[in-house]
Amino acid sequence: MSRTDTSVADRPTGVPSPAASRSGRGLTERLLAVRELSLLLALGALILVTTLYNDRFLGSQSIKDLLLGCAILVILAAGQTLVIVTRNVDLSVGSILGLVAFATGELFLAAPGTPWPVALVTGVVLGAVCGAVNGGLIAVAKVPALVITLGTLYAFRGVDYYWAAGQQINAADMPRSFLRLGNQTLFGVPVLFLVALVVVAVAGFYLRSYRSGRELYAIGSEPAAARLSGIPVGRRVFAVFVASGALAGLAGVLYAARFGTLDAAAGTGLELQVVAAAVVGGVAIFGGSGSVYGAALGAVLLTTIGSSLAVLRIDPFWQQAVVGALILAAIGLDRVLAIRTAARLRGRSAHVA
Amino acid sequence: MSPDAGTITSPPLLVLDDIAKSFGAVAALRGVHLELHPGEAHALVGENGAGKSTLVKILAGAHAPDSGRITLDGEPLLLRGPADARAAGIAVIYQEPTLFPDLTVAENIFMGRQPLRSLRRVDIREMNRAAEQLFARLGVRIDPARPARGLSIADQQLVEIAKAISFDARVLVMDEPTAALSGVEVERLFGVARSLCARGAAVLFISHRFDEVFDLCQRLTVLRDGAWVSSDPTADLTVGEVVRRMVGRDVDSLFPKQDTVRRDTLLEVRGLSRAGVFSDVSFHVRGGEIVALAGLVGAGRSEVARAIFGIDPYDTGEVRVAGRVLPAGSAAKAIGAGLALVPEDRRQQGLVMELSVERNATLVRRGALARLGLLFGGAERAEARQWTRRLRVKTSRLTAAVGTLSGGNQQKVVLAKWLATRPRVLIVDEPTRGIDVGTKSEVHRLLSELAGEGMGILMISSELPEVLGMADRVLVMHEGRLVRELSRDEADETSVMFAATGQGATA
Amino acid sequence: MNSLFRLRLGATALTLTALLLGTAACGGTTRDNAGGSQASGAANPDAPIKEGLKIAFLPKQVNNPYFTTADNGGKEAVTEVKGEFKEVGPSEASASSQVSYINTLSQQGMDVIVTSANDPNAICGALNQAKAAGAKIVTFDSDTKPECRQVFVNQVTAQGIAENQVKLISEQIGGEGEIAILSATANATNQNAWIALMKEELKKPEYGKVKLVTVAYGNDDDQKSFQEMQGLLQAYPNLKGVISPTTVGVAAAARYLSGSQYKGKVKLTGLGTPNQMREYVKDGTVDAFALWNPADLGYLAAYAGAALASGQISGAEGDRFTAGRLGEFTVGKDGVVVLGPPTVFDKSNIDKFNF
Amino acid sequence: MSHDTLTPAPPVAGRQSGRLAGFGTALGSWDAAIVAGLVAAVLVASAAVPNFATGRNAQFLLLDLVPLALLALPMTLIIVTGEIDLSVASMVGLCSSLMGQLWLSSGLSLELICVLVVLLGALLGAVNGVFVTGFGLPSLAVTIGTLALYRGLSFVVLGDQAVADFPADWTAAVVRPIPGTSIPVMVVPVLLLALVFGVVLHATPAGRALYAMGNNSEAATFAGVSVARTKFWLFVASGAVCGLAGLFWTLRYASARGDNATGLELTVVTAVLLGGVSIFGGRGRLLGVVAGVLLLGVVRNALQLADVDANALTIVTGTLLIASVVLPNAVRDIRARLHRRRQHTRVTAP
Repeated sequence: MSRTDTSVADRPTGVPSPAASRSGRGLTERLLAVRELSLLLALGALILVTTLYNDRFLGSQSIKDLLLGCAILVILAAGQTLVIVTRNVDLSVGSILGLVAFATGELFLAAPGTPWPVALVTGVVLGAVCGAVNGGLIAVAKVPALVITLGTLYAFRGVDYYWAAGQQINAADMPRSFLRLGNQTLFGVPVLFLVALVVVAVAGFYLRSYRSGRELYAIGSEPAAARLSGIPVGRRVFAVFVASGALAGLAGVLYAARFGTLDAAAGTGLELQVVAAAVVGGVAIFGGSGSVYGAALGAVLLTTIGSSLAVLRIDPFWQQAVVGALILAAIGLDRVLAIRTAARLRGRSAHVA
Repeated sequence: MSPDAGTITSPPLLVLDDIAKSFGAVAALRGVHLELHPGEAHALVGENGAGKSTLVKILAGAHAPDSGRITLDGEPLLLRGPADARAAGIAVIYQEPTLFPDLTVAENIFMGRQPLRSLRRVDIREMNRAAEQLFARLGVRIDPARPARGLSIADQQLVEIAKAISFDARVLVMDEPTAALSGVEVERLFGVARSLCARGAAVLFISHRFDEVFDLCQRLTVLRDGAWVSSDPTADLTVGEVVRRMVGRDVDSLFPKQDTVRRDTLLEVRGLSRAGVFSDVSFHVRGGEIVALAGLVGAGRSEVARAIFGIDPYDTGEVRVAGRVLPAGSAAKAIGAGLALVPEDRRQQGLVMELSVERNATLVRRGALARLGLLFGGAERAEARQWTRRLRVKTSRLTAAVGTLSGGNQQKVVLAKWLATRPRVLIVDEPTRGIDVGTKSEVHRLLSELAGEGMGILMISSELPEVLGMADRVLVMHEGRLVRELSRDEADETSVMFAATGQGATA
Repeated sequence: MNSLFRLRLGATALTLTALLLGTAACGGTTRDNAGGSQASGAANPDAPIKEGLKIAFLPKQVNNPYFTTADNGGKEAVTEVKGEFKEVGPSEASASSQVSYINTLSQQGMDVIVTSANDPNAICGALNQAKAAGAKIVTFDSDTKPECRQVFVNQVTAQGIAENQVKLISEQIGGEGEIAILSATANATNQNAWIALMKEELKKPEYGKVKLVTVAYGNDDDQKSFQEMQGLLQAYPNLKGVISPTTVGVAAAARYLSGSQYKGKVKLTGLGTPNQMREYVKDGTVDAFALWNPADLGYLAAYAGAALASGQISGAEGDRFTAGRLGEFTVGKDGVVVLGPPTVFDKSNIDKFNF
Repeated sequence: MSHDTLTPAPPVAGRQSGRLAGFGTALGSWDAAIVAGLVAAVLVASAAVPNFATGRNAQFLLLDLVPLALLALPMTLIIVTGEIDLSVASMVGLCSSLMGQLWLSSGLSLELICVLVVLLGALLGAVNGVFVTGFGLPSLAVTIGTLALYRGLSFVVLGDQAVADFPADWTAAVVRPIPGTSIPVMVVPVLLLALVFGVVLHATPAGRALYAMGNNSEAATFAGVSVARTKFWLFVASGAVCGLAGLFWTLRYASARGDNATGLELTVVTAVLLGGVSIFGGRGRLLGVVAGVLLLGVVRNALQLADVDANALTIVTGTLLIASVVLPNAVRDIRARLHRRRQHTRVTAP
């Protein structure tokens, strides 16, 4: 036939030098490590400045407060990372947290003798159900998660309000053993923070070392290719939303334990902080890269900023502005890094035209 | 390879029987029958749009056939998704690489099948080692631990191939895998395919390169317009016969370029360079002539066109249109100066598939058609009607989404869109890729006519006969440089090929 | 290129149009205070309370337990006067949605609208329209500008709060040391009035050794208040006591203290509900705090509304009316009715209350 | 085969044609459906809800919708190009508190302040635009960032105070009805702006470019559209309109505060999506959006008048949003499935 591709003929195959090849080993991982390291540095600098201003900031009480304060955000950020890595987003976590926290209180009101592990499991299951609603709608509608979870952000909160009808649940309504969970320490570390650590470790380990975890990155990196390589994209995304919901549920129960006073507004607006924590922590908003550890560090950083501002007696209104600026800085930095990495990788490609 | 090449004795491994698939109102495949035997390399050929890729997608489980049966080893095979195909031992190398840019090369290869160690953890070290082994088998060196982002097209294709051979496939489907590969790499790939065949697997090979087809395959199936035409041993066929079956008629009178009067220089490119992409490209195009830009895929031809047209920036050099310097980096200014670019990728660059024929045809002229800054449908419709008639675009209505048209008619809409701007210089990048033979000759006639009217035409084409048939002059690029300029008389298959592969001195 | 130019032209034109629209209204207006006037008709103290009055409660938000309690008190009163009770309100405490509800209520021909303002000014226009449509306006808890309502039912006089809170903290810290205030939001009218008066009160000789070091704002947000409390204790190592005259703030502060090393060492008082604070009073974090009874507040507001709608009072100073079980009240200056001094809760009496 | 050059469509070219056509029709009818839904909602509410069909209620309803309608206009264009601006409500808040601060302390005339505030809005939008188009960052992430940043700044500017002493004739002017009617005067500029945006979107070269880049920005670039700069100016326009909305908000409620219009961005996005604009970009009409805004307003107002709990309203808003994206897709899917089944039976019929 008349169609002969002119590119049939030979052309030399560029072979990269072994040195270049070795230097590339684990480049992705090193980049991530850089991100986590820079977060740690920022955190360190922040703590240092604040401590110089007021040395109580590094007191054991203060550290305990910090750890306690960030635990819930860390858990939510871990869940959010799972979602964002697949190129989705879950804006309904704040509402799920509120709903579950209130439900936990209601559970104790209805059945005062309930042991706290039962409440914990109930909360996680309720959260998972909410997550399943999100996941199901996304699967059915094939619409960006942003829109669906924006809708359920309203809907779950509405259900929560409707149920609560202005009622408040107080610490006295909940068993002491449960409340202790919220403030107790183990070897000087708040139990809540330990729970968060476990969640982060498990989620991080899962994302890094398990096939299905790696598939989440694949889905976020290139959804069409993921489908073609036989990854059950729909099922994984659904599962991820269930997991995010379940973690929001866990966070809701812990919220109830920590704060003791519950009304239907618990966790309002939290979704923004959670997304901010993940983005600041280096999770790419368009999926495919980022780690739970980074997101957790992002959450710790955001919480610490809040506490620092209070200690430095800076107008708390600056806090929100700082969070916004931080998000912009983080995504801007990511962009710069991505461009530079891409340039370097192009340079090292084996076949340069 | 197999001793009894061409004569099939074993029972078929995989049978596709009476497969039909439609997209909307368009039938992509109807009544297709295909048998793959163990140890056989089977070629699937057909024009672009004949339904090959659809068939591949069906085998891969990405599309479900509307009707028909697939059997594997005589058992009915139900493919509900790519996972099922994989489980059945069907591996597919796609025409366009489908990699995960954020993941490492090794992970791309082993996604979903990563080697495990204790606690069912992914064994990264083992995975990298296995990937290195695969690359060794293919005779290439790609760092398995680097991310796939930034790999050249050829390397991406090699990763795809490594992926496909990494699990012992019983059926290996290769959809034009060699387009971006060098000869050495192609040979190694064929070596791997042959060893798979020797172990009783079947290979389905899709390619436009007949030398490769006849080199590798024992049998050959021809598709035309979504329908099965023939399946024969390659030994019984000639290239000419296969082409006749593909297009359904003789192909001689395809390139009717007439001689025209050469006029003034309309486009002049001097010392154009862009780091890492192309360097020091200089040439000119005069009114009335068709200048072909030939070269291998990846030689930088489209990139030069993009830079001239202001899509991409360039580092140094200068572009003049009709003697006046064209500012860099603005397509709008290029259009204003009288340039038009019919891009390489019609779906992504040439057309907005979701918009109507009318909107697409008048998209560039939207400013010129406005009265007092306002556009009400009338002017656009009239303009679109005029040009679609002139180019004989076949569409039910001008308001139909352009995506519903056939490839040839889509290309005509792209041409209509640019001709409507009445350009001085028309740059066409692969103007007949993926369109049917009839439309192809129509496009060629049109280009010839336009040159006759005094337009300067720069044609990028990978189809050598098209280049040789149409061009007054042939410019050949190799690895980002313009290496040869050949007159119509000098240009033949050998001289162009030699220059394109960097062996210019001998031409 | 053309289109870009046009778009930019469009954007510019748009901005200009916008500016024109903005400026068209009138010329050269500068800051200049305009005063309001308050009209009050004659009242007939002997007029009977009408039956079947449509009385609507519009709290700051419907999901706030404090307002739920207050509204329930209102409901009790409305039932007593054989009226129709209704509670509506936004799910978030914003003035704009309150305006929308006021409009709805005036559409529905309510006789009385009892509201607690999210913003003293923002809902004025709507209230005036409702008044013009025949509704009587009573505010409670948080007032609007006086000219926008007939009666404001104040839980307690600002003076009363200030005296009470300063006295409580001074007693608890033993009459000397640094104290801080953890407030709600800085534009909460009542909070600011109280804080100003507390500062006055602290100038009295008996509080000479009590020093107010700062005012922090927890935005009536639990977590924010919690963090602010934490920040206060770190920023001021010599802090002896904290006053948090807001129910959200005091509960968060108490929770922080009860789980910290400062428990029992730093004193906390403020305005809180017994249900929220019971825990912390019993575990020794908090000695005593105060609050009015929100149910009584709502109850009184409902009666004031009924009295207005029946013509018993007009909102003028000196008008008198009877509010069911709470007895007789007199309208003070600017149409303010005061519920009474706050109740102090401590270990001894806290179990007698449930709200 | 004949030499007929106008060969009928070879099969593969129509790869997505069925879906595309189906989608097109579904959305085309969505436009009509939303208008029909609006008419139905008004009729039902008039019949079933007391006090709904009154002039005064119309006035309240329309006044409440002014900021929403204003913000929905540029948002429509932005979403059509495939971007999103979540910072609109924060820009309204920042413009409002700046207006308050200027009025409080600068001594400038209110006219000048209004001008400055609109310019500030445009500047804030330009910051979004620079981040999105200059640095090539996803608008979703950028505007979530500026959502927090601008809201934070709006509190920083005014602290927690509220500035309320705007001249009464100004505050009265914005709520006044057109003499002899119960339609608020402010509806006129909103309609004018809607007309401007409608014309830009549907009847100018720029509008054609917006649809093109929303569907396929690469193809738009090849057609000479300056995608980045066009988007930049859209964000600027969005900011300027937010400035206007900030002015209106401040004057209508006679109160400049940092928390003005908090959370409005969600309602705006809801209204725009409800109006049939595709979140993927490239599809939707301004008429549908105006109808969507009105529908949202009518439903809320009617439910409020019918004494439905505010919390139920929250649920209704969320459900409307989900339904507005799920329904067209579900309809499309069902159509595609029916179509396939028809084809299937045709093919396999003996």
